Amino acid sequence: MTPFFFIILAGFAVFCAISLVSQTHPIASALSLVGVMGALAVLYLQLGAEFIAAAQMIVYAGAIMVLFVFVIMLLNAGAEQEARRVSRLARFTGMLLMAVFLGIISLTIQAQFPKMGGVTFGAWVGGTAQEIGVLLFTTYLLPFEVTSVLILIALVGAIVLARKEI
Amino acid sequence: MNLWLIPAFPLLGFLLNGLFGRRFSKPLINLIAVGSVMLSFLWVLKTLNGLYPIEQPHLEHYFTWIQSGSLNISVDFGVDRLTAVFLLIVTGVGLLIHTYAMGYMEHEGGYYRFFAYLNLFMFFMLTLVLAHNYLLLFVGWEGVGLCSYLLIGFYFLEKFATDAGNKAFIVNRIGDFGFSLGAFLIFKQFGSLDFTQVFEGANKMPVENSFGLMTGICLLLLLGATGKSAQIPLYVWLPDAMAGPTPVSALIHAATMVTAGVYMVARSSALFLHAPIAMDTVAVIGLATAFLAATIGLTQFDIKKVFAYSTVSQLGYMFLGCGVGAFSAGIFHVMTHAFFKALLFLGAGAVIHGLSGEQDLRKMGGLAKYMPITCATLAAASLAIAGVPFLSGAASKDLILEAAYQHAPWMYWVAVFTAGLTAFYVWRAWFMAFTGEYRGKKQDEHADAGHGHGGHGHGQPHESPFVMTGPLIALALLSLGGGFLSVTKWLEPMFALHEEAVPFMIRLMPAVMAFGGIFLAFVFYYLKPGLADSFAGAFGGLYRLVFDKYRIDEFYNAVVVEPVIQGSRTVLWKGVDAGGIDGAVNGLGRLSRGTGSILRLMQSGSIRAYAAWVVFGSVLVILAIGVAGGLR
Amino acid sequence: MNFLLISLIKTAVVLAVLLTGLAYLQWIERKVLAHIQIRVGPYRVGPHGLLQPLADVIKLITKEGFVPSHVNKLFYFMAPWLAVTLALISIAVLPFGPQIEVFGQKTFMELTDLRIGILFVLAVSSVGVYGVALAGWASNNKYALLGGLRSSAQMISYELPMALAIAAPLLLVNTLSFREVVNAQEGYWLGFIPRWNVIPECVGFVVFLVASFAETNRVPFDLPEAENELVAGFHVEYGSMKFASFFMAEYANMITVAAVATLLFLGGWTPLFPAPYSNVIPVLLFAATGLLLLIAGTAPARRMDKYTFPVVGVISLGIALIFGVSFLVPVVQTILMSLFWFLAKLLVILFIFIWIRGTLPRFRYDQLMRFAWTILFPIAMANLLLTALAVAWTTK
Amino acid sequence: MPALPFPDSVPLSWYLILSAVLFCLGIAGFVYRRNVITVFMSIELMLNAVNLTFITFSYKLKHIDGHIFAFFVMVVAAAEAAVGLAIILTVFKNRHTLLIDEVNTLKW
Repeated sequence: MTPFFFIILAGFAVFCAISLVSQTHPIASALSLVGVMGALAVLYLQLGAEFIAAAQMIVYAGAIMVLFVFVIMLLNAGAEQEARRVSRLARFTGMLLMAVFLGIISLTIQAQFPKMGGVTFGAWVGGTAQEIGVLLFTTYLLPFEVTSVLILIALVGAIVLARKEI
Repeated sequence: MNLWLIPAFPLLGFLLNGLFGRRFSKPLINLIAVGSVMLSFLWVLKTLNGLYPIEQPHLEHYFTWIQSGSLNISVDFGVDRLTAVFLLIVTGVGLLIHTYAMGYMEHEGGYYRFFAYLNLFMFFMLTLVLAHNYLLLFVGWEGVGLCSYLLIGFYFLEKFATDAGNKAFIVNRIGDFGFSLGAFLIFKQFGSLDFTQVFEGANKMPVENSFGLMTGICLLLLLGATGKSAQIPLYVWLPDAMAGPTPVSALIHAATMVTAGVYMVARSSALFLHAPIAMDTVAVIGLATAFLAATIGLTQFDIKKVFAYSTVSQLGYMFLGCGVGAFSAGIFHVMTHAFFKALLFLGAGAVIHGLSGEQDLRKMGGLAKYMPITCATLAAASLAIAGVPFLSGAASKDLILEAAYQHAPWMYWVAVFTAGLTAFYVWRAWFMAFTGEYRGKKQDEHADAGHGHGGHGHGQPHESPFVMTGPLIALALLSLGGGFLSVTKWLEPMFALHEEAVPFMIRLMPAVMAFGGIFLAFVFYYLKPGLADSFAGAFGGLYRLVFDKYRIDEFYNAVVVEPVIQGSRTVLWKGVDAGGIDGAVNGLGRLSRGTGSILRLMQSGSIRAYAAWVVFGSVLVILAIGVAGGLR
Repeated sequence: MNFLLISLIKTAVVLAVLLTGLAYLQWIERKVLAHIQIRVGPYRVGPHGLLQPLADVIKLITKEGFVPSHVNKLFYFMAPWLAVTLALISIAVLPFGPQIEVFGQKTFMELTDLRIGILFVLAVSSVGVYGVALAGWASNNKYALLGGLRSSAQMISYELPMALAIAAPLLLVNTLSFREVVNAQEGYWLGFIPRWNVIPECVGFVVFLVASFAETNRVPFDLPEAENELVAGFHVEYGSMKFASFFMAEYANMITVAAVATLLFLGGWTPLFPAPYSNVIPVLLFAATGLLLLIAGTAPARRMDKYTFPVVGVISLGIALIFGVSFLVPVVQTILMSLFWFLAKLLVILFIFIWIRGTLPRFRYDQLMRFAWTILFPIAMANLLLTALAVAWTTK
Repeated sequence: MPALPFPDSVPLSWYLILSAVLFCLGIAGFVYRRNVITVFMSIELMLNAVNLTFITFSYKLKHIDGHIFAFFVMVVAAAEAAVGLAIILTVFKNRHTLLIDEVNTLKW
C-alpha cells in the first residue's frame, strides 16, 4: 500500500507545484502550495514523522499560507500580466534543460544511494511529540531559545514595517 | 619597611584630585595634595629612622614585571644612602613647594589639575629615586618628563607655553633615546638591568683607558643625563620651561627633576669609574655648560630666565663634580642647590605674584620696602649661591672646585671665574629688583601682561601671604645653614673621598671671587646704574651675541629643525605619503571603480536576473561536484 | 477485510447521526432563541415544528443554484466544499465511548484513533480558514471580501489562545490521544469529585470556550457575517446547497469544538458520579420526563398537546426502559451509558453556545482583536505557565 | 491479492527525487514569476522540498535530529513570512506594484 499512496501523493505534490509555478493568479498559486504542503504532510506521516506532519499543517498550511492568502486578498492583487513576450522556443528550451538537469540529479541520487532500503508505513515512528520535545529541550535547548528570540525579532520587525508612517 | 607607600601617597593624591578634583572645593584639594606629600615625607622620615644607619642597601621586591627569556625585570625598590639623600630632598623641598603653591596658585584656573600633576610628578620622581633597576628608573625618568611637559604647558591656551612644553619634551626625547640605547647595551653586556648585578659585573671589568664598550655605555647614559639635566648640547629647553607656573620651575626645573641626570650619573658611578674618557667628557661638558650659562645669565632681564640660566650653570657644577670623581661633592651640591635655587625661584615667584605677573627686572626696583621678607630671604639665597663662606653654596661648591683643582688646574680656574660671574648676575638681579626706585607702573594696566595673572591686579606691589613666605623662610634657613650637613661624610661608604691638601690660596679664591662679584654688582646696579648700559654699548657685538644666548636656538633651528621639517614636507609628505601611499590607495580606488563600471552591467536591479545567476552558479557547482567524483 | 467493513459501518452510522444531528441542532437553536426572546419559534411544520429541518433541507436542495456572473468560478465552487469537508473531517478522530467488543470484534467507539488526534483536530481547524477566506474573495464582492478578511484574521488570532488553552490540560495528562486523555480523567477525588480537567484547568476551559466562539464565528464574535455591516459577510453571494454547506460547516464546527471541550475538559464519556449511582440516573431522568409529560398531556394548554405530550412521554418511558433493561447486558450498558454522558455534556456546551447567542451583543472588530491579543492570549499563556510549573513541581 | 507492479516498500531515493523535483520547480517559479508574492511562495516550496530531504534522511538514519531541523526550518519560515509579507505590504504601499521587475531601484 505504501508505494501506491506514495505515487498518488507525489503525483499530487508535483501537480500542485507545477500549478503553483504556472498559474497566473497568486491565490491559485497559494492554494497550490497548500496542496503541496498537505501532500508532503501525509508523506511525512509515511516516514514516521507524525509531529512534523501535524506541525506542517498547523504552522505552514494553517498559519503561514493563510497569511499569504490574507495579504493577497488585502492587496487585491489581480492576475499577473505578461511582461514581455517570452518566445515559445525559450520556454521550451528552459523546460527541456530543467528536465535534463532533473534527470542528471535523479541518476546521481540513484547512483549514490542504490540500496538505502525502503519505506513502509508504520515500520518506524520516530518523531512523536514526546521524543521531539525531549530532544528540543535537552540537546537543542539553545537553538530553541534562540529561535524564540528570532520570532520576537520578526514580530517587532513586522509591526514596525506595517506602521502607517513608513 | 613598605617603601612602596612613599610614592603611593602622591599617586593616591593624583588619582583623587585628577578624577574628582573638578567637583572638590579648594581646601579639599589642598588637603589631598599637600597632605599626600606630607604623609610621604613623614613615611620617608620613619623609614630612614628605622633603617639608620644604612650600611647595606635595603631592598624590597614586589613582583616580577617582565619575564621574557633571560630578561627578568622585577619591580624592586631599594634604599641606600644616596637614595636617602634624594628622598629627603624630594619630599622635603617638595612639601615646602606644595605649601607655597597653595598661595601662589590661588587665583589660577585649573587648580585641581595643577595639584594633580604636581602629585603625579612626586610619584614619578620618588619612583625614579627608589628604583633598583634601570628600567624602573626609566619609568620614573619618563614619568617626570611627562609631568614636566604637562606643567610647562599648564597655561595651554598660550602658544608660547605649549611650544615650550613641546620643546622640553622633544629635546628630552633625544636624551631618552641615548638612555634607552645605554640600557640596551648594559643588558647586552651584563645580562641584567638590576643595579646590584650590573655594578658587580662592572666592578669585575678592567678600567678602560681607550674607547670601548663601557665608554660607549657611559656616553649614552650621559646623553640621557644631558637631556634631563639641561647640559650642553641639550640645555635649550630649560630656559623656555620657565613658561610654567613658578612653583613648577622651583620644584621640577630647579630642585628635583633636573638633578635626575646627576643622580643617574652618581648612581652609575661604578660604570663611570671604569670609563675615564666618559668621566672627562662629563667634566668638560659640565664646565662648559656652567660657564656658558653663566655668561648668558649676565645679560637677561627676565627674572626667571636669569635664575633658569643660573640653574643650568649650577647643574654644570654638579656634572663637573661628578666628572672629576667627586660624586659626593656633586650630590652635596644637588642638595644645597635644591635649597637655595628653590628659594630663588620661590622668591622670584613671590615678586611676580606681588607685581601681579611682572617678570621684567627693568620694571622692578625698590621692592625691598614693599616685600621685606621676600627681600631678606632672596638675599640669603643670593649669598648662598654666590659662595660666601660658611653658607651652604660655598660648602658644596668649594668641594667641587678643590676636586677640580686636583684633577686639572685649568678646570679649577674656569670654574672659579664662573663662580665670580654667578655672584655678579645673581646680585645684579637682586639689586635691580629690590633697590633703587620702583620703575613699574603703579596702575594695574600690566595686570594682563603676565601670563595667567589676569584678574589679580592690585596695582600696588605687596608682600605675599604667610603660606608663601613660610616656605621662603624655611628654605632661607636651610640655605644659610645647609652647608653644615656633611653629606660627603654620609656618602663616604659609597663614594670615596680624596681629601688632599690644596694650597690655601686655592681655598681662598672662591670667596674672593664671590665678594668681587657682589661688589661689582653693587657698583654697576646700585651706585651707578648707568654704567652697565655703557659697558653693554662698548662691547656691543659681544653683548648682543650673549644677550641672544649665543644664538644657539637659531643654530639648532637651522641645522636640525628646519631640515627635518623640510625633509618631512618634501620626502615624507609629498613623496612617500602623497605619492606612494595616497597613490596606492587612489589607484586601488580607481581600479575598483573601473572594475565596478564593468560589473555594474550585471547589476540590473532585477531580482529575477540575480536569481537566474544564483541558479546558474548552483548548477555549475553541482556539475563540478559530479565531475569531481560524486558526493562522497 | 474486517477492518474495512467495520470502518465502513462506523462511518455510515456516524455520518447519518451527525447529519441528522446537525439539522436538529439548528431546530434546537431556533427554539431556544425563540424562548429566550419569548417567542414560540418554528411551530407549523410538524408538532412543535419538529419537521422544520426536513422542510429546510428540501427547500435548500430544490432552490435554483444561481451563480453570479462576476465570481471566480473555480474558487467560488471550491470554497463551500472545502468548508464542509474540513468541518466534517475532524469528527473522524473524536471518540465518544470506550473500547467495546461487539460480536467478538474489538473496536473503538470512534472512526479512528490517532496518537496525535489533538494535533490533527488543530491542524484541520487551522486549515478551515480557507473555506471562508476563499468564499469571501471568490465572490468578488466587497462585503464578502471584508467578511473573508475579517474571518481569516480572527481565526488566526484566536487559534493561539485556543492552542495554549488546549496545551494546559495536555500537560496534566501527558498525551496527545483523545482516548488517553479521557482515560486519564477516569476516577474520582475523595470518592465523589470527578477527576476532570475542568477542575484544575477552569481558566483554560473558559479561555477555550471563548476562543472557540471566535473560531466558529459565533455570537458575540460573528463579525465575518455581521448582517448590519456586511449584509451577510462571506456567504452573501451563495445560495441553495452552497449556502447550506456553509451552514452545515458552521454547525459541524460547533459540534467539533463542543466535543473537544467535552473530551479535554469534561472527562468525555466518564460519568459525573461513580458508576453504581450514575447508571441509574438516565433511567430516572427519562422516566421522570415521561411521567411528567403524561401528566401534562391530561391538561393540554394547546389543542395538539393532548396528542404530542403523551407520545413523547411514552417515548421517554421507552428510553428509560431500554436503559433499565441494559443493566442485564453489560456490553449494551457500556455503550449506552457512555453515549448518554457524552451527549449530555455535548448538549450542555451547545446549549451554552446558543444561550450566549441569545444574550450577548456583537463585539466591534477592534475590540475583538484587542480582546484576543491583550486579554485572552496573556491569560492563556499565564495559565499554561502556571500549569507547567505545577506539573514540574509535582512530578519529580 | 494480486501482486502489485511495484515493490512492497518505497525506495528512499524516490523521496529524494521528489524533493529534487519540487526544489527545481521552486527555482523555476522563483526565476520565472514576476509577482513578488508568488516568488515568495516559490521560496517556501523550496524550503518544503528541503524539509522532505531532512525527514527522509531521518528515516534512513533512524534518528530524529532531522525532524528537529525541519522544525527549525518551519519556525524560520514563519518568521521570514511575517517580515517578508510586511515588507511586501510596505513596498506595495509606496510603489503600487507587486511586480518585481518594476521594483528595481533602491531609492524611489
